[in-house]
Amino acid sequence: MIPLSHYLILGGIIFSLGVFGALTRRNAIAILMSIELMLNGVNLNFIAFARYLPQTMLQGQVFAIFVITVAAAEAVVGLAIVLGLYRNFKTVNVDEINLMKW
Amino acid sequence: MTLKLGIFYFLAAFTVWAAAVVVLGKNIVRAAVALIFGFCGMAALYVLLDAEFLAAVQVLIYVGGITILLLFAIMLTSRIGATTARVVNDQVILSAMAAVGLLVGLIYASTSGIPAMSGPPRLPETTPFLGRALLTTYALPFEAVSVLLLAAMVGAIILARKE
Amino acid sequence: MDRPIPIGTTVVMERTGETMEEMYVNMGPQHPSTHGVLRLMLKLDGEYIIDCIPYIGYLHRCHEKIGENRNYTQIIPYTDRLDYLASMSMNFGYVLAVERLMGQKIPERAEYMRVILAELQRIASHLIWLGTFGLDLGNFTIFMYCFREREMILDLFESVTGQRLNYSFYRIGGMPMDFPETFLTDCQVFLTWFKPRLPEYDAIMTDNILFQKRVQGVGISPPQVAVDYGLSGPMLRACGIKWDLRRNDPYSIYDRFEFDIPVFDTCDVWARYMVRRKEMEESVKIVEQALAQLPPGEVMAKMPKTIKPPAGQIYSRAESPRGEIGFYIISDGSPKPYRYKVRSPAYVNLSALPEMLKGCLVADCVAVLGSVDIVLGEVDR
Amino acid sequence: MPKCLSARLPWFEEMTPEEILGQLKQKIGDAITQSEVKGIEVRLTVKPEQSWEVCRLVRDIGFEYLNCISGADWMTHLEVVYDLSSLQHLNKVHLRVPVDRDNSVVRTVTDIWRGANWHERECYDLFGVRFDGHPDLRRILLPEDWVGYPLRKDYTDERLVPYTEYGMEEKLAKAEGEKAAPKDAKSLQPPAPAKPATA
Amino acid sequence: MMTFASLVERFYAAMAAWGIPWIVPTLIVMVIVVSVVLAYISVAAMFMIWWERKISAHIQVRYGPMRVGGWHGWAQSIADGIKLLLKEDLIPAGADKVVFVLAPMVVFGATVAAYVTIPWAPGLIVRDLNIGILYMVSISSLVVVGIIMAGWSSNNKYATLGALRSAAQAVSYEVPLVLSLLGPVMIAGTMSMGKLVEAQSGRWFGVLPGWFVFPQIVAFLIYFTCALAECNRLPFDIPEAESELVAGFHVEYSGMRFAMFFLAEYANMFVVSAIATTVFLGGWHGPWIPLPGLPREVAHGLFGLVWFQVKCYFLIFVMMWLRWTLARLRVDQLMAFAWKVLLPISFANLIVTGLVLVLGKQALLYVGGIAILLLAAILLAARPAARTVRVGERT
Repeated sequence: MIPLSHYLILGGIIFSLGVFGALTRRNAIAILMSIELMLNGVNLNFIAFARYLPQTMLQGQVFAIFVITVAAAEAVVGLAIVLGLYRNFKTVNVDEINLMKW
Repeated sequence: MTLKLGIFYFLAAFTVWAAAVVVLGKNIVRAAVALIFGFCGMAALYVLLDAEFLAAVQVLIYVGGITILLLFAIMLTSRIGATTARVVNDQVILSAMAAVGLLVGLIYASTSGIPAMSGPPRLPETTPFLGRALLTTYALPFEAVSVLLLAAMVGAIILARKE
Repeated sequence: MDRPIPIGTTVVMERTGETMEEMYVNMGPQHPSTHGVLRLMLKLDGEYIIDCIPYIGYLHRCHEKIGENRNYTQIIPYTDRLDYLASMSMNFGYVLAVERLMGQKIPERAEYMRVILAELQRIASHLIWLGTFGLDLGNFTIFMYCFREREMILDLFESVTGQRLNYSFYRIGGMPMDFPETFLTDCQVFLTWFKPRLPEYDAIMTDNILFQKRVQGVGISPPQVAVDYGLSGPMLRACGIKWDLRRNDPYSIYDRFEFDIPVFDTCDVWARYMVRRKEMEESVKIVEQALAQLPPGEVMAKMPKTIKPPAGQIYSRAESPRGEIGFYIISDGSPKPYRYKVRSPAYVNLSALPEMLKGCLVADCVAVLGSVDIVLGEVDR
Repeated sequence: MPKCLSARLPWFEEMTPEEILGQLKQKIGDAITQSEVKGIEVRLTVKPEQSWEVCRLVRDIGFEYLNCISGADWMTHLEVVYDLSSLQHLNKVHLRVPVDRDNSVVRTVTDIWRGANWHERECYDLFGVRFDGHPDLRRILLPEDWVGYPLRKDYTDERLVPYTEYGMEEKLAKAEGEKAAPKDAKSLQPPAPAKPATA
Repeated sequence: MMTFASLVERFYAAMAAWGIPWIVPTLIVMVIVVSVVLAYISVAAMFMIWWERKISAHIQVRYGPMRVGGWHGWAQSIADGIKLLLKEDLIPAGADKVVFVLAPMVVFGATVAAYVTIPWAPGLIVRDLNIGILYMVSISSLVVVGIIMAGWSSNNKYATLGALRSAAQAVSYEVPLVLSLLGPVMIAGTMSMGKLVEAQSGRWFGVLPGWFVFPQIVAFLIYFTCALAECNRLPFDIPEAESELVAGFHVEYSGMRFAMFFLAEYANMFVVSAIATTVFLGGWHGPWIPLPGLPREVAHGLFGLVWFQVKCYFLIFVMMWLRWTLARLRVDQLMAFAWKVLLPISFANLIVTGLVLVLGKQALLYVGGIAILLLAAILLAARPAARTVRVGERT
């Protein structure tokens, strides 16, 4: 059987890659992608727990569904903001967007 | 049992490689394509964990919805065909250290104190159970999420609309 | 107007800093729906057209310079190549201009022959237009139906003139030969076959809700704009202005037939479609009446060996399927015209295209261009 | 659908070409050098300076439909010819504006009839008549880098093979008993026209 | 008809008896199954291409392919296939090579992956997943991602516009498609294709065959419209509208890659009509008689197979028939139609089905009230679309 810890390690790796991406990427859309990765890492852990801890009555999977919906909503609003940024600053490069008012 | 482990390692490697391309990829479109393959790898992992409903939902919503939205945004914002010279900003070393530190903490937490349990041989069909759970025990979060989605839709339309 | 930037691949776009908000797309010169070598430079905002600059001249053959070096009879084959989809009407307009200049009377039978052939040519030209218009909007079947009918007309023309596209059959002073015996019966057969086909076209195109949604309210040209640009033919009759040279400035023997002029007043692609669609029925009526009243007699008036019209100038106009075809001829008594100018309807109708395209989508641009019904041979001369 | 624009003058329908000519002469008589009525057509020759005013007046009088603007080369001078008509009646106006060959400039009429835009561009393209005030005066039929104005009578181009009518010229000359000047080698000079009829 | 499944068990037992580890037989079965499915797809696609040309020819009063291969040019599409194989396979300069090469594979792979849960005959199904219908819908949304990758990577303005349009069209039509499929799933109570078909075996009021199309006629129509948009068939074939965008996203493809796109389109058409047949038209149900030589189950299986193909190819015929008679919709009309008309109606259908299932008889008065309310809402929503906003109104 695949021990639970393998899944948790994999979830951790993907989560930390997402954190690294979110902190270092210059393109706003790439940051959104990294955030999606972080949420996916978390999802993996939830589903692993639901599979290995039968007493939790699949709460992990229910929570994973909620994470997916929230991720979708967050991606939509994030992209709308990026479009607004782009229309005013003509760039999506996060470093160049440092004015509070455009 | 080694077959399942073999499949797991292959899928894990594939997903981590895709995530790495997303994070470090030069061309933003290549990053989006890698993201798609990353999500498909995750869906395969969910099937390994007997969560096939979630695998299908993951493919349908993440790949069929969010990635198309991302590609849409990329086409609308970047000059077509432009590849950004510098991908990472100057605080790369600091954030790399923070990420590695986080990773070490997570690995320690996930290996120590968890007995090598194996859990039931095979979960029964999860979809009906999920459906019943969502509408009975988790009815309140279910309604809250629907309100959240509505708010997100309205907000996005207002933000993205051209004045 | 800043100098239009030559564009092609997206690499150029990168240099010029174009984004999806403001992009130049080049439709033509070889593009499936520009009906010939016309290049439309479209300035797009996403899917909406901000501005359109037509570039013509790819098919310019200095028709007028050649005209000045040919005598009057040698020009007839050149007029065929103007609007090659309706060459009978071009010959008719030119020959009419020269006869008016000379004040030449032609025999009755020749007049009737001219009207019959011109109206059959109008039906054939509208059939091609309907086929390619349907093709532009995605309906492939109508193209096949229209070409089936057009083949029958071309066979008729082949039996009369021996040619299928460029006939150069009209002569100054009448017609060179009479109809073959079989022509009258064949023509009758065609008319009886063609009349029930028109409701069939309606079933596929006119009553098709998808087609209606694509054409209604698109490519608006209000009457003031139409008159100001000097549009003519179906473009004018689609704006509620009842102006058809066959009725309002009657030439040849058109005043002997009764037929009505279809007029629609919604000024959009739908109105132009319906005008041409109804005109086919009218042309059938004219041909039937002309066949019935066809008088016997010879077909060619007595003409001098070399035609030398008296010195003078004339601007004569006739009704071609695309609009008012005008010939401005200055003659100085020599067998060659001193100055020979062709006023082509498609040239003028095309100049109003940018006006109609403002605010349309790329898909509308194709529909509007189809409804303007241009033929590049006539536009570029 | 409302009658067309020119319905401004109610009494207009019954006007005969002579009355129209009278109207024009009375309003702007000095600009008209020659005038004549031929059937339903009023023919005018107008001084280039006042050509715009005359066009303006002709338009107001009721000719709102511009059929065509064409150029003509009379060897001594160029000429811009306006053909106007109306959608209400059958009267026509044939306006000729002589322009000298070298700096041929005429004021544009695109602000009166927008349809004149492409006609004027073609006239510029083939005759070299510049229309000042034209929004976008570029060559329309010929490529941008074309040199010279082809429809002028004195346009020479090495690629232009002079058209010699096969045997027609000699036959004609013999038929009229050598009245015409003996033709030397088919030089490029165009045959001098008999007498350009400007009546 | 358990013969197919029992066959596989007997094969496993024999292998195990010889002491071969269980991994080998599963691999062999997997290889056989995949090759059978791929063979079926290519043969079916070839047939459909030829069939479409014959149908369009018949509609347009002409003959269609007649020469290649004798009777009615049956080998025409094979000849086309070979021609495409021999054609040069060029990658445009400046194209994003990796994504350019990957795109046709993603499109074809996704389409083939959807064949896993198609119930060909009673018991004859590659893998009866218990999320069958949801799996097929989500896999076919991968096709759209492939199209965007193709359009984007070929460095050509027309292809990019085509890719943008297909993305917008896919997002608009996936929602009503999934909702319209929920109706029958609610009635059957399961998402697995095999069980869905079994649930349609009874009779409605004794006379009508128990298919779901009768109670769910509205859902069927919505599904069929969305299916047309899903596989980019006219009147929704905007991504590769010849007259405007030359050839849409696959303008830069040639040779084998173009053949992949072409086959994927027809294979996708079959997938979509297979889902419709399974969910609405009662899969392999149909009158059958026991054949003399064979046991009852085998005969039932064969008839089931035939009935399934008949229904699928009838739906494909309707798709082809529509292609050659209707005109093409504009992008904004298409969007408005999806969001303002199809979506509200599919929601209404969902609510009504739920009420009828739960309340049974008293549902009628509830349904009546809600129907009136919804009709008012739809009529309000589907008011004739206001004229597209003009940039600077003219006189």
